[in-house]
Amino acid sequence: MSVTPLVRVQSEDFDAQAEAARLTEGRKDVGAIVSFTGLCRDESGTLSALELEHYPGMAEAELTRIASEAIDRWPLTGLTVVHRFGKIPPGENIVLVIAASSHRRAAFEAADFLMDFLKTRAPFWKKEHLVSGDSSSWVEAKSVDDKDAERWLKSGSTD
Amino acid sequence: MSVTPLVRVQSEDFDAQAEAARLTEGRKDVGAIVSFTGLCRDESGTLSALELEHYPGMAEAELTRIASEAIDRWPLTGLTVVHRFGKIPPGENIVLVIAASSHRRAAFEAADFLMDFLKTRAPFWKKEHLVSGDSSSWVEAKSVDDKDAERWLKSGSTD
Amino acid sequence: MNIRYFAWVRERVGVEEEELEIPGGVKTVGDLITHLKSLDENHAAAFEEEEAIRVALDQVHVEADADLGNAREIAFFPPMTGG
Amino acid sequence: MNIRYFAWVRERVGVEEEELEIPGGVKTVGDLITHLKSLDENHAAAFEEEEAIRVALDQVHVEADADLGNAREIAFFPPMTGG
Repeated sequence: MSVTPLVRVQSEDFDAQAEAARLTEGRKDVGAIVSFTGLCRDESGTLSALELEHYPGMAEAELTRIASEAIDRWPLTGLTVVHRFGKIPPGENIVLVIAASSHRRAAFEAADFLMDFLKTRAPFWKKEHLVSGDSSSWVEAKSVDDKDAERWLKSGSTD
Repeated sequence: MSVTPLVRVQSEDFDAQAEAARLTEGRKDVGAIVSFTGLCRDESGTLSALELEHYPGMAEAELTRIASEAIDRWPLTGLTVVHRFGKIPPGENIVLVIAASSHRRAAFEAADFLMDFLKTRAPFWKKEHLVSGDSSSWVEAKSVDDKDAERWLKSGSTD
Repeated sequence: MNIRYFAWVRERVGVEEEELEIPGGVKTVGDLITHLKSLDENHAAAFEEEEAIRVALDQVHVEADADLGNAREIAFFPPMTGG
Repeated sequence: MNIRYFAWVRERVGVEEEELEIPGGVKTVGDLITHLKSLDENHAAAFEEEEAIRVALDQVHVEADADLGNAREIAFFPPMTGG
């Protein structure tokens, strides 16, 4: 009874509550749901929007590969990944990951793992558009994201 | 600008979506929300309900102490903990933890930390009531929960 | 002093709470447990597995060697199983 | 072969995708990058920081030493910044 991840890449916003409900409805074996929501943030008040470019086809394929690896590594009852593309103003949702399991540790680790690899392997790129109208610029990848992803390689040699 | 945790102990169900919305509305500095929902589960079909006994007053106080420690340890923008008491049938919610931060690692770690300490330090006790009507029994504490909580002590010596 | 019991400790003692005069020689939580065990069979049964008992003094977790001080309330209960 | 570009690689090359005949001597991803750089100034500018370029062959991540094989599509892009 293998779990199939639900992966969606879309421009419209998502409903985290509805996605979580989908993983529990009609079943009594789910003890833990960990949900991660990533939002467009702007502490300085200078950002008008993030524009998310993606590689159609590969975005879905790569997210499905990462999700399938999470399902292989942890005993999950369900796993959902939704990533938006297009222009997203500050305060709006960008990405949703929900991991469901009988036990909380599996749900926490799977959601954490998924976000780390999504950041470094899923083909999405952010461009910043400023309120001032000044030339927009591509967000640079952070080395801390690579380090976050590497955490899972150290403990992954038994798979 | 210190963050005050929102802690509630109640018999009625909670609305995870509304609680998450409360942590983001009207602000643009939240980049990550990690939400944990713990549910009553029953894989064998023998459980009629879990009955959660709690220590009124201390339950709120201890959850607030754990939440305040999380706020001291991680740069959070908000933190919410809701724990139910009374009879809870399989499939229903028991506990909700939501951590919001500018960055995802802080949100993940704070929610994970909170659940680990909630399990071992918040004064709640579960009693299993069976479908068969046989005598109900108290759930025993798991040593794995102590080990989960100890993970945070090793790295906490710098506080 | 107000003494409260929870979960199976409560069931074994037979009451949710009780108000007791603390004898002069009882200084610590451990002393109080020894005193309570001497009261009757129910208390003795509740504290039989003494290492399994957790204690809160004025709603804060403490160990058995904690001083009772001026605490108004003490609670005894098994390891917690919430969450 | 269908060649696709994303983010600032796309902006520097000036097109989203292009269909190119691969010369006989071009066997690996690295060979193809060398060939593309020789095409014009735009391509040269796009691949200037060669270590910053990520590659996907038929929508799967590969390294520069990967064989082009029978792949129908190759994509070049900067390190990813989604999530």
